[in-house]
Amino acid sequence: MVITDPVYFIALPLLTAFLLPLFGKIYKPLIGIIPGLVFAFLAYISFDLYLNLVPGKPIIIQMAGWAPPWGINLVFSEFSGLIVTLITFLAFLVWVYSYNFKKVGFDNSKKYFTLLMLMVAGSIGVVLTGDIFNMFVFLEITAIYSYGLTAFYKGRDSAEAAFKYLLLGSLSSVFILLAILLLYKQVGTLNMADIAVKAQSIDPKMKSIIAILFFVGLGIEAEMFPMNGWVPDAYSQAPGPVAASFAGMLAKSGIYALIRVFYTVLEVKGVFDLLLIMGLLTIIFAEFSAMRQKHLRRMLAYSSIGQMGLIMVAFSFNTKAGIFAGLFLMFNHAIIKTLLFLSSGFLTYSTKQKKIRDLDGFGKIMPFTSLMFGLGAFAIVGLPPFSGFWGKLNMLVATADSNLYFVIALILLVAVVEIVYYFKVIGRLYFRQQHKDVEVHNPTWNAILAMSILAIVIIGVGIYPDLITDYLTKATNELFDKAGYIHSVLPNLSLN
Amino acid sequence: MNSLVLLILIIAGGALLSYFGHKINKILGNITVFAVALIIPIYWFTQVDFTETVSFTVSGFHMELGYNMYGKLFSMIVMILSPLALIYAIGYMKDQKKLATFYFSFLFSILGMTGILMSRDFVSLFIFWEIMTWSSYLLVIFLGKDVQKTGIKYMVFSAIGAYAMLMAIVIIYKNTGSMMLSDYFGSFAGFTLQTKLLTGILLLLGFAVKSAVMPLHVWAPGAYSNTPMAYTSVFSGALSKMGIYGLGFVVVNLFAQANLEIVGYVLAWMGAITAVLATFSAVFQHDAKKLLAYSSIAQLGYIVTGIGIGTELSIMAGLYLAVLHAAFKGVLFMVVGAVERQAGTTDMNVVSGLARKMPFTFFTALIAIIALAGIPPLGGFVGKWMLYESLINNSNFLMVIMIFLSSTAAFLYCFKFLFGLFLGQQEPEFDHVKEASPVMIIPMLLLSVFLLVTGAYPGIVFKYVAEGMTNLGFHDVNWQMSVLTNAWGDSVNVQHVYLSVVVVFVAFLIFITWRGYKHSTKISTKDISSSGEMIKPEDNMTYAMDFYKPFQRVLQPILKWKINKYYEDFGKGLEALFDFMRRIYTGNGQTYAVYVIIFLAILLIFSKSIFGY
Amino acid sequence: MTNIEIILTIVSLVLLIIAGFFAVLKKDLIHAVVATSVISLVLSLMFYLLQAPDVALTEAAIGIALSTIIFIITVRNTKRFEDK
Amino acid sequence: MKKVVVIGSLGVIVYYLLSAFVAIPFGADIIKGVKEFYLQKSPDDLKVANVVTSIVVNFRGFDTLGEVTVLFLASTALGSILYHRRSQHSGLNPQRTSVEASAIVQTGAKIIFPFTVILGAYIFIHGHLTPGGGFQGGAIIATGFLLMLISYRKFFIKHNALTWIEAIAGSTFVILGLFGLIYAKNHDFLENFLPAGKLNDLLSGGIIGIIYIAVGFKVGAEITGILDTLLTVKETGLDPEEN
Amino acid sequence: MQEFLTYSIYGTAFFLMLLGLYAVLMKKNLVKIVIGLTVLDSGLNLLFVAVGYISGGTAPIFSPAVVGKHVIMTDPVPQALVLTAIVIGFGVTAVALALVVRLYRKHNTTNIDEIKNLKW
Repeated sequence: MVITDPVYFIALPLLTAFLLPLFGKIYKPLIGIIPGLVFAFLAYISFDLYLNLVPGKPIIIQMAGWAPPWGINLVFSEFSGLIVTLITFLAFLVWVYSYNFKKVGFDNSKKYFTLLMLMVAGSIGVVLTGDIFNMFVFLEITAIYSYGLTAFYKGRDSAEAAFKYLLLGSLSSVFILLAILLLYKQVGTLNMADIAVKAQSIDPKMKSIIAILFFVGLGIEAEMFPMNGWVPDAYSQAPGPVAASFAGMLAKSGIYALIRVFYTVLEVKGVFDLLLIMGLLTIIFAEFSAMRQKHLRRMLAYSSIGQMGLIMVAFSFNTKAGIFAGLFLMFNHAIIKTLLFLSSGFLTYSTKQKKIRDLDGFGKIMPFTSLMFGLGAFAIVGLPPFSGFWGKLNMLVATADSNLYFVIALILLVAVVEIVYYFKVIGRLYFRQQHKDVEVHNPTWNAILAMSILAIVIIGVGIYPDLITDYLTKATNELFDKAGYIHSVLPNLSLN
Repeated sequence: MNSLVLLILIIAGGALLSYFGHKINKILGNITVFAVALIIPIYWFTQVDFTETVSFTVSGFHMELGYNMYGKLFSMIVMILSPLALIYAIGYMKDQKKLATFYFSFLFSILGMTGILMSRDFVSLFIFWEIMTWSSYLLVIFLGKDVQKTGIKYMVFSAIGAYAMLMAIVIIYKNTGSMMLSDYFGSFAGFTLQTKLLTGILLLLGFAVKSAVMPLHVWAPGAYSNTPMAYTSVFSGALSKMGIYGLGFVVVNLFAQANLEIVGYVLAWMGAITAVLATFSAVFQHDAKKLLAYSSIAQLGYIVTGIGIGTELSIMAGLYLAVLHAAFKGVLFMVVGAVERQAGTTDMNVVSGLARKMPFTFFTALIAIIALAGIPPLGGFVGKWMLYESLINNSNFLMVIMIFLSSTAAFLYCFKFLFGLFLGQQEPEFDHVKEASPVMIIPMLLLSVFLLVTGAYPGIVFKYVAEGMTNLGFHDVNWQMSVLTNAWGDSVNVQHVYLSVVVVFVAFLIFITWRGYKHSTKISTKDISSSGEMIKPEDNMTYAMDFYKPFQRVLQPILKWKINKYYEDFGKGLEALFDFMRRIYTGNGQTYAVYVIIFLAILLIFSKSIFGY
Repeated sequence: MTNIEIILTIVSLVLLIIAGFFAVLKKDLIHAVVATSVISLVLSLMFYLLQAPDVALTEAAIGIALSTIIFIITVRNTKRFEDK
Repeated sequence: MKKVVVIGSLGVIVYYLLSAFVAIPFGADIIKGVKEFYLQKSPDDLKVANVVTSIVVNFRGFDTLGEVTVLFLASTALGSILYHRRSQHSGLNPQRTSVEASAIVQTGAKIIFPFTVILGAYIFIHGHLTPGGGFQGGAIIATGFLLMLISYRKFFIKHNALTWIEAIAGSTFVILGLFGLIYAKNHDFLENFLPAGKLNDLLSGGIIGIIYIAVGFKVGAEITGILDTLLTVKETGLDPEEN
Repeated sequence: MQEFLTYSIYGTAFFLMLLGLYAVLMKKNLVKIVIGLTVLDSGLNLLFVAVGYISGGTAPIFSPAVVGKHVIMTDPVPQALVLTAIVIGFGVTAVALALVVRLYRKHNTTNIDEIKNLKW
């Protein structure tokens, strides 16, 4: 257990981040290499741990020698392990992609990789932790990471985007803190499993207020409808790989927190109906706004919000089919959106305005990147034989299972809108005359490698989805089995 | 290995090989395409075992592939027409760029169609349907004409259709717990009326989009005419038949057997209206491509009517017409393609008199037009006759009148098409036009021969149609008793009659044409005398100019009513709505914060009703 | 709580409210920053009264000194007065 | 309009939340939970007098690791936000203030500075005994440096030294935690593996004191770094990339 | 008395939060918005500590004077949480102010209404 311990997921990136400046002083290229080694190692141990996980027996790590209700614990279960594996995998790919993304100078790449390490530690921490306040701390880490890296580029409006996110992020943390305080006042503990046990006795009115505070606070992180104004700005202003990490990792940890709180910690009647409504509104507003975007990145960002809304809807059914579909969508969204953002990074690199109409005829001058973008677009709108299709199909089956036919109609209607705006871009990329005087920035070998791996995953899962369905089913069972979670975290509950 | 899986793999592999072949070198690519075009039909006709099935479970959904006779009938259309079109494309697309994408998409759409016809469950049906859709979309926008308008329109309508289908599939899955088509058909009778109608009509909607039934047809004219003609022949000939295939089993297997023939009647009516309106639209087109596109819609209208009526005769007529339509529309689009390639335009106001320059093309066009118009010796006539008879048998006299009107009016555009492109005065600027290359001519000739043969021996087609109809619940269809035979009694060998009529007719036609040319005097179209009016050089006096002007004036009120415009207005309205909706993202960070606060306040106020404590 | 503590608490609360008003409403940003500093100071006292010396010390170090100084640096780098 | 909506919403929120909070009256001891355990175990097992410290560093030490990370992240993010290429300013030293502070201030700062640093060090060394600890001590040390930074134009902090302190202090925290995996009884991260000592002794609490010292150094270095970055911004003028 | 203290202390904490939120939502000046955030945090911190207080309790430190005696102690957990919250708040404030400086340099204004290049 010493070599593969879930604590490494957080300890190692932190240690590396602290020591990275020193490595830079010893030998500059180490700044690029060391994070890659760490990410590769993390990806390795996450796969190793996840594949060897015994069903029903999550790995529980206690901190500082105190058993769960008193100490902080990490839970590497089928569900959290799945997300962690996804995050480490994507983090490694983002590193591969950005190994020499832009010659920004030594000082900046040091900061970039330091922040990336910290973000990976933060988002994994959110997913793994079994303690509600600890979760808040890690959410805050991911948030500050986003503020810092959104404002990474000087020439753009990046500071504006970061400030907007900061404003909403601060409100989010205030509400989460209030909720934690109220919860602590009611149950006297901060451990999620312990809260889940004791929360049954909370006065329902109090519980509903706590739920609302969590809903709003975590909703901001999970890009829920009236609170997602920061998303398009941040996604469009951040550097390409950072936007990819937002979509692939940060949004995942946000939605994970939301799900964990409402599935495991707080059982509140009615919150899922609310989630359904807000999810639908999120989808509608986001996709309709995406339809009219002229900037590629903003379009992708709105589309990303729409996907998050879809995930919320899937989880709002509170059925196994729904969770399964939601997990499938999360997987798809993480992989495909990462590919889209990574490829769009190179597509918009040479255009000044970053507008869609600047991309006319790029299919010819940047064939590989355009192909990757096209593939991602095909996959995200749910065309077979790409992985997006299976997520959508499972999602719809789950919806029908809950007898929500109007939701099916709505989702499909929005899917048509999605098709329109993605296919407009594809039409421009491939079937238009290119503008004159276009600079070409063909991707570097490492970017090609990263994008190809993602593309292979998309096609592989699309042709044979059973590659992942088994794991998703296990994760579904884990999330749905609240008693099992409590029991595995607090094995001697009766003594308590 | 299972022959069905192997077939799919061969087509997919062919697609990849052609893609990479064309990436490497044009000649190598063309050779690959040619080889693939030969291998696929040969494999299908000789090696595929139509009784074989293969099933697998993916992501919890049971999927099964296997032919039935109905699918085999349509598969035959695909397998005959698409390889010919592929070979034609080698010649037609010679000078184009991005051929790798072209052939890749082409073969993938063949893959999609093949898959649809062998799917026994909804998931694989939908997967192949979508593969077909996106590959054909890539071809619709391939030439880069009207990418944003036509392409998006096609994709939107396809998506609406496909998603209607998906919704039906999901509801079916919920009600039966199975994705198999047979389970759906089996348990259909047990559904509530609501579920019956919901699933059935959504499925119909999905299929109706592809077969361009009236209110859903607006994508078709643009898509058919903007696609490279080599593909349009498959597009109109085979791909639209996928819609017919689906309509067939939904209407006949489901609604007719659940005493809901009314749905079929509505569909038949829609088909008839489509036929009439599309025919009239076709008459007034001056672009040959557009003319053929509308004509395709009209023909599909007949077929839909035939299927919708749902009697043995009408379905037989519909399926027979479907097969023939594939052949003659395939030829006609290839003809237009050849003209476009050789003369540079297909505008009938510009080009004319190409018959002498492109004799083979003209010949094939002539055959196809005869078949299309339903002039006796060739097959179109038989199909239409059966359609009339089935309608009359059902006492749908109004519908008969409409179909009759439409097929009479079809003569007008057939005439215009032939004259506009091939007959009449040849302009001096088309002197350089040469006959198309043999690679293009041979597929056209082969298809024309097919038309001639089926004209003489309609039984060749009827045999398979009757076989296919067993899967629609019509067993032991007496296909020998086709209408004409019946009238003349069994003692006459009809085939000989047909054959002699054909020979006489063709000989006469050739004679007339030859004579007509011999005795005519040549004057230029620009050689016009006028009474004092100045004639400007741009005044065009081509034969086809204002061909049916008086008619057009009469029909103006009907034609003015363009459904397309309503869709476009609707689309614009939606865009305006979206623009309005996205105004909530004002760009001011403070406003976003205000949203959060207001949202929180609303939740708190309604906490009681939301959380129900 | 003893009576003196209660009185001190109430005085602190009143001071907090006044300082809060100053911090939010003052147009001169330096004044507003000083008012936040006062809030931290009084808060630190409150924490001490509420038997939380650790928090009081933290608030004193970070709230009174460091926060204030970074605010002042920012105000010097931008504009001193709020626009009308 | 906006004002009315905002104030109305705020009123609603405050009403509901306040009504939730006053449900349990101020000062009432009705929360039963983990705190009893902490109050008992801290002096008995960990031998740490200050329960807050034992919570911060041991029971919830993972939080503190996150917290240190947040500060580190903030200082790095600040660096990336306000980063400007040094090459453009090489040659002339960036200056913080245009005017020197008066001699009185300078002398005062010079005298107070060592005392501030010593006070800070005292606070974090005695973190487990008396109120205060790594954060407070680190912040106080940073205050001392702040004093020097604003009184002397030419007082420059060696970035190299800051980097080293940050790196070593931060990694000490993590490595001590990782040692717990090997040497401690339960093989847990951040678990104490040193002898606990006697309550209220300076050398008690095992690794808690050491971690708090590391935290103190790290926090001090990071806050000093933040202040230095913010102060150096002044006078470098508009970045050419900005517009 | 207890009721009075309950309302006054919680009320004051909430009033500070309200003032902070008001500044965040209504004030146009960027620095003022950040000031609002710190005031908001101050109110929250006060609330945390107030919730942890227990009447008659001493600070949770087992100094030699209280060892061995039975004493009531205030709840140490919210205090530990507040420590974290204060430090995080400081970090966020620093980042926010750095962003304000950047925004001022780019737009030459600190009015948030004039900084909306990114919209819709």
